Amino acid sequence: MTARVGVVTFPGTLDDRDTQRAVRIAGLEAVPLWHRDKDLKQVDAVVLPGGFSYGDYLRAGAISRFSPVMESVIDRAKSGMPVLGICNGFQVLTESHLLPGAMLRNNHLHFICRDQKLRVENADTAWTSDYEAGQEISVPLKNIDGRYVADERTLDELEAEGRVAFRYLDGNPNGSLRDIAGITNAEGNVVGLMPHPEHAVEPLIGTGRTDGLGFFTSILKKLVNA
Amino acid sequence: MARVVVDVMLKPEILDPQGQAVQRALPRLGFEGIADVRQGKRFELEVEGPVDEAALARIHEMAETFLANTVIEDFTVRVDS
Amino acid sequence: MARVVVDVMLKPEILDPQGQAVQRALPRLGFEGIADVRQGKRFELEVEGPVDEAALARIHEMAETFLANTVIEDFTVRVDS
Amino acid sequence: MSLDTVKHAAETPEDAQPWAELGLKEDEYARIREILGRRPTGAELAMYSVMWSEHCSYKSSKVHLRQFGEKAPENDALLVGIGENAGVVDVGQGYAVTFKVESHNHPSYIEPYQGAATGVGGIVRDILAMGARPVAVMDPLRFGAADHPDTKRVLPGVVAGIGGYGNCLGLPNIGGEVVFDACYQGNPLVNALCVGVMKHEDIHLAKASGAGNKVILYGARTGGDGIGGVSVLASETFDDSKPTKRPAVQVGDPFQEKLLIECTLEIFRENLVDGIQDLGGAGLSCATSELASAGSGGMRVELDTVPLRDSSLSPEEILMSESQERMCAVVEPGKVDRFLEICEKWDVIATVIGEVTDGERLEIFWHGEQIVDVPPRTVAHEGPVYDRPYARPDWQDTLQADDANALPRPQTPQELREQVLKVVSSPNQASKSWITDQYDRFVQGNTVLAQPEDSGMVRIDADTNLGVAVATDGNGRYAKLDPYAGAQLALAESYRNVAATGARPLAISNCLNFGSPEDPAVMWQFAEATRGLADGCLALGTPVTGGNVSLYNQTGETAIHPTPVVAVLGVIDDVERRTPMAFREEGQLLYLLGDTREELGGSAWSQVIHDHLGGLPPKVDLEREKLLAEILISASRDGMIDAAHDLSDGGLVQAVTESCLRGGTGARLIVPDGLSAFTFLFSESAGRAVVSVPRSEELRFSDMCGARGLPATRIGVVDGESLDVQGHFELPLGELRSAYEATIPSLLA
Ligand SMILES: Nc1ncnc2c1ncn2[C@@H]1O[C@H](COP(=O)(O)OP(=O)(O)O)[C@@H](O)[C@H]1O
Ligand SMILES: [Mg+2]
Repeated sequence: MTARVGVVTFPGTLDDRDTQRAVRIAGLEAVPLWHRDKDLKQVDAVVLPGGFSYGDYLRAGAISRFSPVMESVIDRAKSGMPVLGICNGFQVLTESHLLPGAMLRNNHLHFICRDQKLRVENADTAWTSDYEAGQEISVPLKNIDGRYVADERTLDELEAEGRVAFRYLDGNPNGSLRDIAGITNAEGNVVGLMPHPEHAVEPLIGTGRTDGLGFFTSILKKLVNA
Repeated sequence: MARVVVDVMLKPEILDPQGQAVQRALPRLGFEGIADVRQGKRFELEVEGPVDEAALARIHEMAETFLANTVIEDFTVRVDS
Repeated sequence: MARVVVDVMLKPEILDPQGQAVQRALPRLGFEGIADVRQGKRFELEVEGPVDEAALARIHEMAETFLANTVIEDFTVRVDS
Repeated sequence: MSLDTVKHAAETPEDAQPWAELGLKEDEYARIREILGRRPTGAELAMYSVMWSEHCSYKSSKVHLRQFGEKAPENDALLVGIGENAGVVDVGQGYAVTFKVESHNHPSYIEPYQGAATGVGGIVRDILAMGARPVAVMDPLRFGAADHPDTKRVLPGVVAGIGGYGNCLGLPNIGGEVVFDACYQGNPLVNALCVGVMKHEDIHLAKASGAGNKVILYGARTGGDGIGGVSVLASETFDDSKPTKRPAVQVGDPFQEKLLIECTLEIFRENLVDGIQDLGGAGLSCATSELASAGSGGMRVELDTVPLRDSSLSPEEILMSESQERMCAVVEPGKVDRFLEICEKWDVIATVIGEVTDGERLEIFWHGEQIVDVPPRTVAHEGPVYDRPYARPDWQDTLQADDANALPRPQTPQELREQVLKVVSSPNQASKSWITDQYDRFVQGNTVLAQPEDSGMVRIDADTNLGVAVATDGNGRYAKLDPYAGAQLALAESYRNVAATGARPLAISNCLNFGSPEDPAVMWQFAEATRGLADGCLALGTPVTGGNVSLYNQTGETAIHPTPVVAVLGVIDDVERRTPMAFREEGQLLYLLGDTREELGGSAWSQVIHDHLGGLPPKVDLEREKLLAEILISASRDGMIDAAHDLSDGGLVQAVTESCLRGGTGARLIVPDGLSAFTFLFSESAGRAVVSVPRSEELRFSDMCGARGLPATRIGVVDGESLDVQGHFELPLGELRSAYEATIPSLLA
C-alpha cells in the first residue's frame, strides 16, 4: 500500500505533470486535483506545483488562492495534512496566509533560470526528513517573482523557530531577504520554496542531478511508515 | 457608469526595483532632478449602479483582500471624476 | 519636494489580459457589479526643485518617450496634492 | 454609412475602392473584379488584400520555393509535407513530430516585447493546429551592432517577450541564436521555432468538409488591435519617416494561450474535430478561406456571432483583426456540445460561427445580409504569383575578390593570444547566458540538452527514452558572400549540430529572411539561397517540411544580409546515449574530425579583428558532412566519445574554449603538422567537429574513422586549468571565462 499525493492543476499551472512524475518516481500514487473541485479525493498530502496560474496576473498566486480546491487545501492543511508549494505553489501558500511573507519581482527584474545551490536548514518537516540539516543540494530555479519578503519581526520569528527551511547558497538569485529560498509553518506540515525539486529527480533530465527526490521520499516515509 | 480607481503601491519600506531601475535610467536619457521613483499599479473599475457608500465599502474590501496584498502593499480607493 | 504622478494605461483598443483576469475573478470572490477592469501602471516621481511648467513639460516628455510606450499605451501627468 | 453588401456591390460597379491603401496593385484589383464578375464588397476587398499580401500569399517567393518539393529527397519519414501549418515527421514507435520556424521581425522592431511574444504565440498555435502537444521552442535572433543604443532598446524587450510568453506557456526554450551585425540595425530578425509531438493517428489538417459540420471559433475575443498588422507590416519596407502610419500592434495573452493549448489537446483526445486552423496573420479571413479552400464544400459564416472585445468593430475589421490566441475548428453537429463543454471547463470562449455547406463558395453574412460571396481558393491558394526579375549584383565580384585570406595575421604568439581573447569575447562569440537564463529550459521535465549545447534535445517517451534534437543556424555573412553556398552552410551547420549530440538528422524547416523582392539583387540572393538549400537537402536526404519567408527586411535602400535560417530535426532512439559538449575527464584525448583549410572569408576573425567582410565563404562538401554525421552518431551509440562540439564561427579555438568552460577543465593543444597555429585556431572550414575520446576507446574510434575515410587528427588532451596551445601561448581558464562571460552583460545590463 502506498500513499496518495494530490497534485493541483490551476489554469496556467505548468509543472503539474512533472510533479506527478516525480511523485510516482518516489513510489507514491499521484492524484490529479482540479482547481474547481473542492473534493480532495482522499489524498494524504497535496503538492501545489509551479507555473503561472492565471498568468500570474495581478500578483503571482493571488487569483488561485480563491479557488474551490484551495478552500479544502487550507482547511486540511490547518489540521495537519502535508502541503508542499513549489514556486507558484509557494506564492499561492503565502497569498493564502498558510505561510507568512510575500513574493515580489526579482530585484534584477528578469526571469532567471539556473541550477541553484541550497542549504536544507530544517530537516524535520514533512517534506525534508530524508535530508540532513545543513545538507547542500542543487535544484533548478526558474521564476521572475521569487524575491521573498516579510517584515523584520516575522523574519526574526522564522529564524528563531527554525522555520527557514532552505537558504540560497553561492549568491542570492533574486534579492530574497536573508537568502530565504523556502520556509515551513510551525507544525512542519506546510512547506513552500521557490526552487523546483520536481525537476531534479532523474539523472538524465535537466541538470542531471537527483537532489530533489528527497522531498518526495520524505513524504513517502512520513505517510507510509506513519 | 462610474469609474472607481484603486491605486496600489508597495509599502515605503519594501524595495521597489522597478522604480529604482526607472530612476537610474533617467539621467542617461537626459532627465535630471528626479530624486525618487516608485512604481505601482492602477486599477480602473467600471462600476454598474450607483457608487454610494456601500459600493465604496465593498470596493475597499475588494482592494484589501484581493487587489492589494497588504503584507507588502498599501492602497487607496477613489471615485474618478 | 513635490510629487508628480504619471499614470500609464493601455489604450482602450488594446487587449488588457491582466485587467480581464481580475475582472473575471471578481464574481467568484463574491464581488458583483464591476463591468470592466483595466490595469495600468502608476509612477510616483519625487521632483527636486519647483514643479513649474518647464518641469512638467519635461516630465511629459519623459512619460512619452520612456515611461509609456505610446504604440500601445496612453498616459497622464499630474501634480499630487 | 450603409453596409456594402454583395447585392449593393453588384449594383454599384463604379464605386471607388481603397485597394491601393490596402496594399493591392492595380492589376491585382482588376483580377479580383474578374474573379467575382463585379467589384468586391468592402469585406471581400479586405479579405483579398490581406490574403494576397506578400506575407500570406508568398507571391514573390512561391516560384522559388517549389524546388523544395520538386527536389525533395525520397524520405519515408515525411508524413505531412509543405503546405500545411507545419510539416510532420515520423520518428518511430508510433510518434510523429512537427516543427516549424517563423519570423516576427517587423512587429518586434516596433514593439519588441509584444512583437516577440506574439511571435512565439503564433508559431505555437501552428504546431498545436497539427494535432501535436507543443514540447519546446527555440529563438534564432539577429540584432544591430551590439553597442548601438537601439539594440539596448530592442534586445532586452525581445528577450523578455520571448521569455515572458514561452515561460508562461510552459514550453522549455532549448536553443536558438543571437547574432549582432550592423546590417540588422532598424531591422532585427526575430524568428521563433516550435516543436510538437503526437501519435501518428492524431495528425490533424486544416480543411473543412462534410456539409452541415459546424465552424467553431474559440479562444480570445476579437478586438481592434493589430488590424492588418502582421500581413501589411511584413509586406512592405519599414519606413522610419512615417511613424503616424504605425499600425496598432497586438498584445499577447500567454495565459489565454496556455488554456487554448490544454483545451485543444483535450478536444483532440476525444476526437472531436474534423479540421482545425489557428488564427494568425489575416485572422478570420485566413482561417475561413483556408479551411474552406482545402476542404470539399463551401462555408457559410454569420459574422455577427463572433465574440467581440469592442462592439464598434465593422465587419471588415472583424475579418482582418489579428487578435491573438484564437483557433477555428470544424466539428460534426453531434460533437458540438461536448466541444463546448470542454471549452467551458478551460474557461475558453467558444462560439459556433457558421457551417460547412455543399456549395463551392465562402459566404459571410452580417446582420442577415450577405457581404462576402467568393470562391475560397481564389482567396487562399490561388493568389497572384510573381516571377520577379533577378540579377547577380555587380558588386558581388568585387566583394568576392576582396579576399579575407590576405588580411594581415598575428605576427607573434602574444598577438595570437590577444586575438584569441578578442574573438571569443566578441559579442557574436561570447556567452549568451545573460539572454538564455531568462528562458525556462527545464519545464515539462523532459529536457535532455539545452543551450549552450549544439542542439536542444527533449525526451518524448519516458519509457523508451526516445528523443528528438533540434538545432537552428544561419550565417548572413557567408550568405552575403555567396547566397547559394551560404544557405548550404546554414543547412550543414545545423545538420552537424544535431549529429554532434548523437541524433540522426531527419528533416528541416527554414525561415528565409531577405530584403525587398522588388530589388533584383535581393531577388537573386533569394533565388540562389533557395536553390542552394533545395540542392543541399537533396544531397543530405533531409526534406524541407515547411518554413516561412520574411521579405522587405530593409531600411531605405539597404537590405539586411541575406539570412536563411535552417532548423534541422533529428531523432535519437535512446537519449541516454546523447553526447554533450563539455570536456570533463582529464586525460581524455581530443580529436579534430575533418579537414582544415585556409578559409577565413566571412569568418569571425575577419569581422572582429579587421571589421572585414569579403572573399569566399568556406567550401561546402555535403558528402563529407554526411560522413562526419555518421561517425558522430555511431560514436555516440557505441559509447566511443564523451563529448563532441561542432566547429563553426570562430573556428577550433572557439569550440575548444566553449567545451572547456562548460566542463570546467583545461586543454593542451598541439598544432598539427602542416598547419599554422593561426589557421588551426581560426579557420572556419566546414565539416568539422572536435571530440573527446576516453583512452580506452582511442583505438576503436580512430580505426572507425580510418576505415570510413574521415580525417581524424589527434590535437591534444583534456588537461589542466588553462587553454594551452603548446609552443604558442597559454590562457588560464579564469581569464578566458571572464572574457567570454562579461561581454553581453556589460553591453546590456
Ligand atoms: N536566443 C537564444 N535562445 C536560446 N538559445 C540560444 C539563443 N542564442 C544562442 N543560444 C544557444 O547558445 C548556444 C551557442 O549558440 P551558437 O554559438 O549559435 O551555436 P552554434 O555555433 O553551435 O550553432 C547554442 O546552444 C544555442 O542554441
Ligand atoms: Mg554548435
